[in-house]
Amino acid sequence: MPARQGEMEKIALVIGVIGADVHAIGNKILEDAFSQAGFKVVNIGVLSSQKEFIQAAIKSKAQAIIVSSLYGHAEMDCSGMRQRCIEAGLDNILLYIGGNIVVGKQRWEEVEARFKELGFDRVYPPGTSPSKAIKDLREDLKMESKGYKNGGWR
Amino acid sequence: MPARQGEMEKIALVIGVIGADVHAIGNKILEDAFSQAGFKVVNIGVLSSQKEFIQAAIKSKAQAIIVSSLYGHAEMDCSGMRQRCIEAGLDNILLYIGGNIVVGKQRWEEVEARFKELGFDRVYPPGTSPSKAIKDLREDLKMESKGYKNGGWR
Amino acid sequence: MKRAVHNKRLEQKIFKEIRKEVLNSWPTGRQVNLKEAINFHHHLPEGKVSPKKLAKGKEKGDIFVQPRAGVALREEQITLLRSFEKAGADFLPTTIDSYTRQNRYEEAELGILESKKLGRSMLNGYPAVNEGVWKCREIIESTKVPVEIRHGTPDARLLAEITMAAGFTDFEGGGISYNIPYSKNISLEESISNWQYVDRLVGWYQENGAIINRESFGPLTGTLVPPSISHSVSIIEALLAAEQGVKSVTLGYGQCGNLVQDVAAIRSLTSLAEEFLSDFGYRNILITTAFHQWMGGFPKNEARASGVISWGAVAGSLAKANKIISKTVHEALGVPTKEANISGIKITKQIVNMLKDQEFFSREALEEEIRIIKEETRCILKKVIELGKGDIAIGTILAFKEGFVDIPFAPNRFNVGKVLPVRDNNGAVRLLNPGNLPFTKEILNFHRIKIEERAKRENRRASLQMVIDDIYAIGKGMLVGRPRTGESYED
Amino acid sequence: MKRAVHNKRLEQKIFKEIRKEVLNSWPTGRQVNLKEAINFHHHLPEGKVSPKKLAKGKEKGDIFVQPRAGVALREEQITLLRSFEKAGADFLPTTIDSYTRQNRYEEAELGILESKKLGRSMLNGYPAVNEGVWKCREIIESTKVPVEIRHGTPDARLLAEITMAAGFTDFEGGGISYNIPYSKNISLEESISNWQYVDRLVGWYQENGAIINRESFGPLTGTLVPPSISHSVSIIEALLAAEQGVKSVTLGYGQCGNLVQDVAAIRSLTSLAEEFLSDFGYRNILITTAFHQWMGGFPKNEARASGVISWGAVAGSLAKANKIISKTVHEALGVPTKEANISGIKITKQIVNMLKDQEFFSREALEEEIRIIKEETRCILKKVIELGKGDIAIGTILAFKEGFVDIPFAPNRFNVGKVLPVRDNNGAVRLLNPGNLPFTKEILNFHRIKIEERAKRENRRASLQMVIDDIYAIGKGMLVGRPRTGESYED
Ligand code: B12
Ligand code: B12
Repeated sequence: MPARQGEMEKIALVIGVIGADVHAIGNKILEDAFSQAGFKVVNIGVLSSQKEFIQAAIKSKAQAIIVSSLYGHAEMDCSGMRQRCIEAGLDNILLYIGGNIVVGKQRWEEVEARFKELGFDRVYPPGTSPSKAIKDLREDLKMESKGYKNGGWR
Repeated sequence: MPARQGEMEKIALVIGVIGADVHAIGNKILEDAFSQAGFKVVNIGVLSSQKEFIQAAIKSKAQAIIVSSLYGHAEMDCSGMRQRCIEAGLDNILLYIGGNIVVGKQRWEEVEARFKELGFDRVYPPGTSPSKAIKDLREDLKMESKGYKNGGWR
Repeated sequence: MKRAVHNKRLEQKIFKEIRKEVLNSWPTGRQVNLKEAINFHHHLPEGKVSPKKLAKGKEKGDIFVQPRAGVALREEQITLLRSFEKAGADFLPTTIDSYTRQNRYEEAELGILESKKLGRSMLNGYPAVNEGVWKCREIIESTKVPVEIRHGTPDARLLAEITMAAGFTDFEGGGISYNIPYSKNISLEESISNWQYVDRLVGWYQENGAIINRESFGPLTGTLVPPSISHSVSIIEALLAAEQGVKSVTLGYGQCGNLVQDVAAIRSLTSLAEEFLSDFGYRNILITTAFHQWMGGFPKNEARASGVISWGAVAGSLAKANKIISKTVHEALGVPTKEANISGIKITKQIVNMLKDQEFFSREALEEEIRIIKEETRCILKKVIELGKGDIAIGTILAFKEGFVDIPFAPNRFNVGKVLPVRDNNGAVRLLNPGNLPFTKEILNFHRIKIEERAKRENRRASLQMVIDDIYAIGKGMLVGRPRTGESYED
Repeated sequence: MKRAVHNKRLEQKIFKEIRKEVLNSWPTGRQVNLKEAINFHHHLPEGKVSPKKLAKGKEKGDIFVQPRAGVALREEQITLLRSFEKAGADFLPTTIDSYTRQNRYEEAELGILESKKLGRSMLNGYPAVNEGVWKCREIIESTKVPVEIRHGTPDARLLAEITMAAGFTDFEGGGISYNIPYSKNISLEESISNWQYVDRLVGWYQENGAIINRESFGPLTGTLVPPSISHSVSIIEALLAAEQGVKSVTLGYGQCGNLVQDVAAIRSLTSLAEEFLSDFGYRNILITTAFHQWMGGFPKNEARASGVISWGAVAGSLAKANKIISKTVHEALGVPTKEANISGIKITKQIVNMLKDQEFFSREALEEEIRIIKEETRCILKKVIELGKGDIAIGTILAFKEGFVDIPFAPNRFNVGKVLPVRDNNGAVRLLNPGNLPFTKEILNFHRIKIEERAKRENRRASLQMVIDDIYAIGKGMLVGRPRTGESYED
């Protein structure tokens, strides 16, 4: 019989806003949402570098890094990130990204492809609800079969 | 020396709104505009048939018929009009049309071509100022060289 | 058949006689089966019955949104309406084409054929009479909210028969508002009498348990119509309808553009209507209001047009109208596409929703404006009643003859057409020439002073040119048509 | 170089010392030649000088419109600005990219290169520092109205040097408004001191006959910031600027969404600023206001977004702000295209023009709201002055430390961040958690009662969930984030 949530150790996530980006509101809401969904959230906040994400992930034994980028520079800010994760020993860590990740309104298929190319496992268009990422995390981390209950968020 | 306007007989125009169309505001303004520009305006008003336009033109010895159509049915309402003018002996009468002459927003080049096809000398897109038609009338009727002064309208 | 017009309920016998004629005037008339129709209405879910939805909304303070739309072909019409519903429209329209409005069904038939042939709508509306009861009913059956027939038909008897039998529960128009702005040679005797038939038909449905709403077309010519004129017309039509047994009326009003005036107009409309309906002893009538976003010339530029639409949504919301009729960004160009219409709905909805919890008005200015509108409307209506010796139908006909009721810019020759409106310095619509409107000295003075204020500010005489400037103004991005300021405006 | 911060005019000697450092921090700094710059400013036509245009507009009661826009490449930036001018923008922007804002010029350089390579702007703004004086000047030379630098830069000294030398006559920001919402680890000591430098530079230009306007960034985090908090910040920045010799200040304010509150906010802002500036003995300062259309999350749907834009234009017009900063229908998606930006300008212009002759406000409600805003702002500012023993710079730093000034949702760690705003039942922004704001009991009570009203109506406790609902609300088509109503909303 699978253990009940609360008795199990929570899965850790690192969240933050990458680069020279200061958009703080969505980040505060994501922290709330992922926490309520039952994750241990390490929020490194705005203006965070790749290095800060990776260090926080190592320290907290996180299984996923959730990058937010609202201001349009994500492509530049994220280049080489997957490589650096591997170099740091985070071989299998999940990399998600969402927000307004490119400059301007662009064809989504192309944007998604570019970020997949950069090594992201999941790429989300503007205004995606946190619940979508929560659902995907549960799937990608096979949480159901490991007995994690669905925390749910709004 | 060319005669001065006022001493010369005014050129007559027939104006009106064709078909089952009741848009009256623009028609009232056109009457005012063409009159101020020095034409003798015979305004047959809204809801006018081809026949009414032609009879008024014959009666007033008009040199041009200015059709307004706002409501979108002009293509149907004007079909055969040039032919009927000729049949009525109005061989050289100018035919202008303006307003919102087709249903919906369509490519202007195509619309213009269709109405030229129907026998109109000039075809105007939505919201054309009366002054444009006045300028064209002066040109098409060679009024300058005949000594008509420019009446002007706003 | 000519009848002398009185404001008396049509006798069943006469109604039936006329009815035969009406139903025989075009083949589809024979499809009408009242018994079947009543049964169909009885089985309509509540949400599809206009008066029921209006009553509920009025109680809750909802502000509903309704677009206008009609195309030649039914499948397209249904696609349109469904997409509006999805976009959030609370009421749906079926706008009728101009041939049908003039009872020129042969031409409408041609329009349908041409449309099919060319693959684009050659008609500016939906030809409901040519389509007939069963095809019209498909519209009702494919939608989930009330659908209203919107048109502009002086003689709408057959249209009413067919569409009500088809299951429509809301029908716009009236003997004045669908004649004077919509025809040239049709007398009020004729149109009022024809609309008494329509109202009687609604009354008949009502008596058989199927309630249908009737809406006056408040905007009239859509062009600088002062509130008291359109209020008078709306209230007359409400009285005429009530006499025939109509129990749910929506009073229409077209935005003038000045916020105080528009809010005052909507707030005064309901209370005036209550006043007159109860004076005449008509009871238990549901009164609601429809606020039309700007009905005059629109800017061609779509961004500017959305500004105008929004401003209408703001005014309608702050006025707390029961329903706002939305325009589209294609207004100045031509019959809108589905997309343009949806964007009109969404702009409106966004604003209605953002404003619904807000109260905002200047008490003094508003009260002054309400007082003026009420007094003017009373002047007109009292005159009408006086002339008709209590009979509002007769009074109306006589009053129009004398220009005591007079609709600016209307094409109909039974309208005196002396009244000339113009905006004052704050953009409220006033009267440059009051014609024969039966106003008191005080009111006439009020208008004069208001217009003088503007003339002074603009350093010119108030004249026809000022009116023309006002007619163009909103299309050029302004409310008040100031003398050319040199602002280089680009579309 | 670290200095103790006082609200004292920077001595010329120290200013010069710092200046060397600043100009040497990036190669383009060496292009700055003050003499040449002053000369260039002297020859600017009046219409291109922001404070002159603002003064004239204020006198005439004009409501100006200004978009935001910045792209990586100069040629494109110029094309953009020219098209805005044609569309009717009265003031132009040059919005700076985020790397430059953080003084990360190497990354900005990379952004320029990438943008050239990929043929699309990879930067979210114009990298003015990397471009340098002469290239920036091309912007001034290709436009006919004043151009303002809009950014979000805690240390904008080099940016100011370069752009003012290039001929820009308007510069947004301040030691608080461009730090607390825009950084994480930068102290107020540092940012205030850096902005004293910027203000001193403006003062220096002023003394040499070249007037430049300074504008505070009123919206702060753009998210439910109550007027008294942003007013306090704007007025502190005005006081700091005045001390350095600035003679023209624009006070910014971001729309909250409730009309009474927004009108009250703009009307109280000027009078409060006059009050405090004159209390401190600063005279002859031109005070104007900038009203930012909704700065929080936007709806993705473009029609809905134009509703939001229009509502901002309405509120700004009725409030009679001197300038409205327009948003675009792409707001929720990404940096707008030229077309989207132009449509934002036109929507706004249409409304401004339609409303400019209209007066409309509820005196009582408005006066109550003005009273509250003024009292709150005075509470905060008096505390600041008290703490600084009359020195507003010192007082500000201490007040932030204690949370007596506290900006909701700001990322900066020198902001206490206890304050939690929420809308009341009419959509006005109130305080769910007032944190340590130094308000009177009466005011705290007022907020509590207002929020209780809403909680009751919604039948739930006022909580963080309510705040979150409000943050999403406008993006979802509402103003007040009501508990989910089941209204099926489709984009
Ligand atoms: C006011 C108005 C009405 C009023 C008219 C009152 C009256 N009796 O006059 C009412 C409300 C009654 C009405 C009814 C209808 N209307 Co209407 N109406 C308008 C509106 C909003 C303004 C028209 C106006 O008065 N403009 C001000 C005047 C000064 O401008 P104007 O009419 O454009 O005229 C000027 C120019 O066009 C030009 N011009 C005109 N003729 C000519 C000729 C020449 C040679 C030249 C050079 C220039 C020229 O000069 C005129 C003076 O400046 C327009 C949309 C708009 N323009 O914003 C729709 C519009 C014309 N209406 C339209 C329609 C379809 C209808 C209806 C069928 C209802 C419906 N389905 O929506 C009915 C038709 C009734 C009928 N049988 O005709 C459509 C036509 C669609 C199309 N062509 O694709 C329009 C474009 C709205 C729309 N986008 O759907 N309408
Ligand atoms: C408020 C705001 C600001 C405030 C931010 C205050 C603060 N410190 O937080 C201020 C005014 C300071 C600001 C500044 C700037 N901003 Co700004 N801002 C906004 C705005 C209007 C709302 C953002 C917001 O708070 N939304 C509410 C929250 C709840 O939603 P959210 O941020 O989108 O976050 C949610 C989702 O994105 C999602 N999400 C986020 N990350 C992830 C990750 C995953 C995995 C998933 C599944 C979901 C997810 O979940 C979040 C919670 O629901 C947006 C436009 C919009 N959205 O309407 C522009 C916007 C983000 N800003 C933008 C820009 C460019 C800037 C500036 C550069 C100025 C400029 N040029 O206009 C500066 C940048 C400063 C900097 N260095 O970063 C652009 C970005 C453009 C682009 N990507 O093409 C936007 C889109 C506006 C625009 N269209 O131009 N901004």
